[in-house]
Amino acid sequence: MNPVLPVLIFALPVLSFGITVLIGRYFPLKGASVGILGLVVSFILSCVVFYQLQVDPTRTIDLSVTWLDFGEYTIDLGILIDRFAAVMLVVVTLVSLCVHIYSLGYMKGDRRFTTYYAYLSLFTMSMLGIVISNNLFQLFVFWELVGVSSYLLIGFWFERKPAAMAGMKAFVVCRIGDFGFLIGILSLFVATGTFSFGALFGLSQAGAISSAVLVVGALGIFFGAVGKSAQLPLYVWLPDAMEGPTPVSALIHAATMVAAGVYLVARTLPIFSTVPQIMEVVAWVGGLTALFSATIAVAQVDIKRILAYSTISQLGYMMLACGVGAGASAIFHLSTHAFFKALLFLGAGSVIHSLHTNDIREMGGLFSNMKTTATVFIIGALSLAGFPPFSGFFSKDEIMVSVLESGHVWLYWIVVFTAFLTAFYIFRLIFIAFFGEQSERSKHAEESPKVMTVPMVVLAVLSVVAGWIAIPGVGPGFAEIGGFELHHLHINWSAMGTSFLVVLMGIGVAWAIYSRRFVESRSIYNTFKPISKLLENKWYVDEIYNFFIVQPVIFFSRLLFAFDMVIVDGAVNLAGWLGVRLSKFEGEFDLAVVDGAVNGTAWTARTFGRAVRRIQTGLIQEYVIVASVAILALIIIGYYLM
Amino acid sequence: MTGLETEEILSAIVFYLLSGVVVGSSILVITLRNIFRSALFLLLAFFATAGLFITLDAEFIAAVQVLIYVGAIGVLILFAIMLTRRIQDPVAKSTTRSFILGAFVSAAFLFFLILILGKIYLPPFPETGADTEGITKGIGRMLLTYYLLPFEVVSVLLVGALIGAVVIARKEEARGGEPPEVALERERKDREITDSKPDGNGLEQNDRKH
Amino acid sequence: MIGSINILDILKPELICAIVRVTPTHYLYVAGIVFCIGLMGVMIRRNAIAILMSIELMLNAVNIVLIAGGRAYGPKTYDASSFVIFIIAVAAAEAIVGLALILAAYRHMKDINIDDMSIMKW
Amino acid sequence: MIAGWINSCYESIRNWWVACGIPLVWLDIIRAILLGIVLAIIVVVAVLILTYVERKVAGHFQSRMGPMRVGWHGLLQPIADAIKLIQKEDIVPEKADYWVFTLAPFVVFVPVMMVLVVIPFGDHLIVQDLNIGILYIFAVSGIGVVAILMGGWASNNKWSLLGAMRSVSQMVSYELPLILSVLGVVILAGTMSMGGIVEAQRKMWFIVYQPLGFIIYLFAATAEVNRVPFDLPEAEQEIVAGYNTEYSGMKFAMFYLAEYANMFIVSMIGATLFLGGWQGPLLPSPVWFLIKTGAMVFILLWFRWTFPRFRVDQLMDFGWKVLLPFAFINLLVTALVVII
Repeated sequence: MNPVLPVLIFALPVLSFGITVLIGRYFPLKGASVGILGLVVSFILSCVVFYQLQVDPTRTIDLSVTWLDFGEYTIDLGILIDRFAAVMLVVVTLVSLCVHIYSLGYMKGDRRFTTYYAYLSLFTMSMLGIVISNNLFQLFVFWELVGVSSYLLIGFWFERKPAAMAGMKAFVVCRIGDFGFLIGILSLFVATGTFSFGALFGLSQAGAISSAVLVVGALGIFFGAVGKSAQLPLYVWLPDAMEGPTPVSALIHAATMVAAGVYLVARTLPIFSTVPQIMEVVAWVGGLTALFSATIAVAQVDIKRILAYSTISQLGYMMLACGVGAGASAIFHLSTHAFFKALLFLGAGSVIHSLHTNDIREMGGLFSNMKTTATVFIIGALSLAGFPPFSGFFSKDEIMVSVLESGHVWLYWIVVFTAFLTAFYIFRLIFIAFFGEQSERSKHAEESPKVMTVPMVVLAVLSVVAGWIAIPGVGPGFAEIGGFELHHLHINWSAMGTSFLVVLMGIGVAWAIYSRRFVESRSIYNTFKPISKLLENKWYVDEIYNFFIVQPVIFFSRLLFAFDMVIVDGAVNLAGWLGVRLSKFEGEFDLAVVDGAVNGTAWTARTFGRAVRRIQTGLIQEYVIVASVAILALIIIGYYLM
Repeated sequence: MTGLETEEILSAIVFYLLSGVVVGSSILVITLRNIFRSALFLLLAFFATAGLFITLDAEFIAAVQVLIYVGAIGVLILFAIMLTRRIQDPVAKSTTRSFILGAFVSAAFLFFLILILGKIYLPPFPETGADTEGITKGIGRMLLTYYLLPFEVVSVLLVGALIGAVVIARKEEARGGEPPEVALERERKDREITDSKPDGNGLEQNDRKH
Repeated sequence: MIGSINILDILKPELICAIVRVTPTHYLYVAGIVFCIGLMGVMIRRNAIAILMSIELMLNAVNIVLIAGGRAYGPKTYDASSFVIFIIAVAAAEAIVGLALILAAYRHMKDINIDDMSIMKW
Repeated sequence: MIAGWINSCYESIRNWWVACGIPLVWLDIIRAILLGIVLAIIVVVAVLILTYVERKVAGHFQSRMGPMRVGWHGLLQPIADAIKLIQKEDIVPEKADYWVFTLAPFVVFVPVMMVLVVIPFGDHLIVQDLNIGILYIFAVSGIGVVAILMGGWASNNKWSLLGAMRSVSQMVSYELPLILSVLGVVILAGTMSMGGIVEAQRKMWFIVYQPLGFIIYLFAATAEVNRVPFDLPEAEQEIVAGYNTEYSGMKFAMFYLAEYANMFIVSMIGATLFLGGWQGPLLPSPVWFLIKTGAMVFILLWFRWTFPRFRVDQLMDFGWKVLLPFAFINLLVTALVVII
């Protein structure tokens, strides 16, 4: 395959970022057209790359050019395009394209419309950069760029304090993870002298790296992934990131950026697989995150927050899949999740755009007024819940089977329970928001413009069909994505049955409580008051962090401040007082002795200078002559030494 | 004349002819009082140098030499002369005060340069001519691989020079949009003021005007 | 070669051969002469443009040296040619900026006499 | 066919020469001189015909007959004109710079003759197929600019000087798009040699791959030779006759000749680069070349009687803000396509 294609895929968003930032105003649609056009081409090229690799998996590209040469070490820039990356290219460009188009409607009339599109291009570019990198260093660069653009986009409406704070929170929390990531990368680099994936995989598989380094490296990389993919315990930034524009949430905080962590772990799975303990950690962190955030999602009332916690939960699934060694399942779920979660967010955005509220209690009966949005939302929800034959069913099933077959029974039951919770909370949302009585606001709800609904419909179709490629005989199968065997292509009927049953149960319970109202939800709330309170307040995690981390830091800072005020300032003041006294004395001395000396010096310098300044005539040619004479002298010396 | 082929004599004739033109017109460049004519001789020197390059099998460089030196730099110099001189400007004196000193120093320079060149040994030209097919290709490959960084730096330099030249040479119309006559008048006054202003640093006014 | 030679030696065939058979050193002499002429021009001319032209002559001399050397050390190396390209580019940049400066000075002083441009002292 | 005949003649002379024991170098020198004379004759004849054609075409564009008196349908008109020009008094203005003034008309002819060396007139009918052909053409054509400056300066006349400066700034500005438009062809052909470029068009003319390049070339070439609508340097109403205001007689004839020769040359280059050079079926190759050159010349004449003249600022705007960006785009796209 021609390496120009993937480079072009990456270069087009770079170009559109540059154009939009500099002269975007002058283009049609205030600059949006540049980004959209670039992405359309990128998307088509991605499809070409994907197709070519699907037809002939041996046409993988792995190219490097030396960027910095330190003699002993070299740092390379390079691209690595295999099936694995190709899937991501298609997913990223497609979702990004949908969001670009959708934003035309959603962001219409915004003051910084052009800037918004520039940020989107920047983000797309960095995400694609992550995907095509063939070494950890380059990946880290783009990783940070993703962080920056995420910060910019979350805080896009920075006039609102929560948005600005959320941007900062996301940035700082991610930095904590990135710190670990950096340690991991550097420890691997110090041990091996290379950043390249290929070389690192080879060395680690061959056992050429000591296990201590591998543990530190893998743990570090995983820590970075935890930060970016919002896993326990660094997930706290993601719900707050919902302060950004909703299409951004769809793009960054559902489909692509948060998936970067999963992509990273899946990409570096050959390193992880050499240290089973770390794999165990990854699996448990993923599983617990899935369960934990699903429980929180059950008790939320903000539509975007529900989706945010759901995202964390699904990311937990993916991480879990990585942890049990099923990288392909993780990527499969990542892709399907990208589609249906982006769809759900865009749907939520459509609702918010129309109702101007995030609170699901103020919605109700939206179905009659917003038929398209409601339909696609339900499709997304079914997919998220894992209802056959929607895409989520297949990908989630793959993960469940992987977990079951890897022998983690506890984790399996956690996953099953989470699946139940997932179905429950998402259908709770649907029954409250879209069915039942119409609320005041819902009565005036209007369907969003075409420019917003069309991308949703596209994503809806994909949410339905994207999973079918896993059905044996239907699609090409995800069997060998990235060289990971999806070793259980057979259908595990018992697992499938369990998950289906659980999903049905979840939907049923939600239906019973929120649609038929067999049981009043308020009474459940009161019965399990402590638990409900706990869930409603998100397990008080923010408060715990606040108490154990933020408050001590603030306290310590205050302490230092006080120290500063009393002791340091006192010392400074004392020194000042002493200085003044001393100066007074010195002043006397100065006038008499020093001035005399200075004047003497000045007099000497002036007399001398008067004599010397005649050399500086200001005539260039005399300077040239002097310089030439000097060179001539050198030449003569050289001649007689030669 | 033992051991000399006709080709050798001919190439010697060509060489001496071209270098005679180069050296002769260089001398004229620096001695002629009429600046326009000395610029024309400069172009002739460049052109003859291109001829020397061809005798050295560097056709590409020769073409570039003519293209850039004669076609661009030369024309630029002629332009500058046209903008700063009139044809009948009296040429009172074309040399500086330090004429004799300068001439002496450069003559000494030449003397020692020739002494040193007499000591330098360079291998005679290899028989096989340069592979004329590949010289353009070779230079191109060299510029875009081994010398890529200098190449980029030079392009940045050119852009910088271009912008700098525009900034320096453009008329100062930004000053409140006054018409040129007024601007000239004001400038003249400014200069008078500066000229007549005492130095202010307490040092006596000395050899400003020679 | 310039050293002490009997004037009659010039008639010897070996010497004639040595002068007629063109070697790289011949080119170096030409370049050296042109360089010194340029240097002299820089030192003695009053007109700023003439000085600029003299500088171009010096650069040109350097180009001759490079090309001759490159030819002498083998046809397969293009370093010398690449250098000459760079020199030409730099010379072009220098000419642009130099002439722009001269024009600006001319506008300011109504003359481009280097002797008069001596206000940049002490 | 023709080339074969010429070559066989040359071979026989050469054999005889070698038999006589005279070094071959002298033959080469004689050959070069002869070729120069032939080329000069070609130029003069071509220009004579061109002046006639121009006047005829102009006449017919304006529903006139054009020259009719001298010879059949005025065929001898150019010769009469030439005789008139030669007979005129050769005036050198008193305050002019005599040597520069006299030399300028000869210098203006240098590039004309030098460019002809690398033009492929037909199959193997090329004096010297340099492998840097196009670069060589652009390099030597820069000398023409110097000649114009010489003429304008030496006349010691403000109209001449202004005309020369206008003319030169125009030519320098349009040289960039001209070279850039041709670079597309160079990229496609993979060589700068004129013969090689003609060879590369054996399958398809480059005008098909480079339509934008061709259009840019056409505009820039028109400006290079100072033809309408880019004939500002000679705008009679504004600056009399430009740099050759003070010239008369033979010297004027030289400028005039060079101007038409240049027009002919850009047409030949255009025909070589974009229209497949001498290639064509049935007819002998020089005839095809003449036909294509004639077509280019006709387009230039057509321009003259179709477009009004540009204003100076419009001219510069058009060159720098329209032609140059498009030339860059053309070059970029060509390079990308060739790489992919």
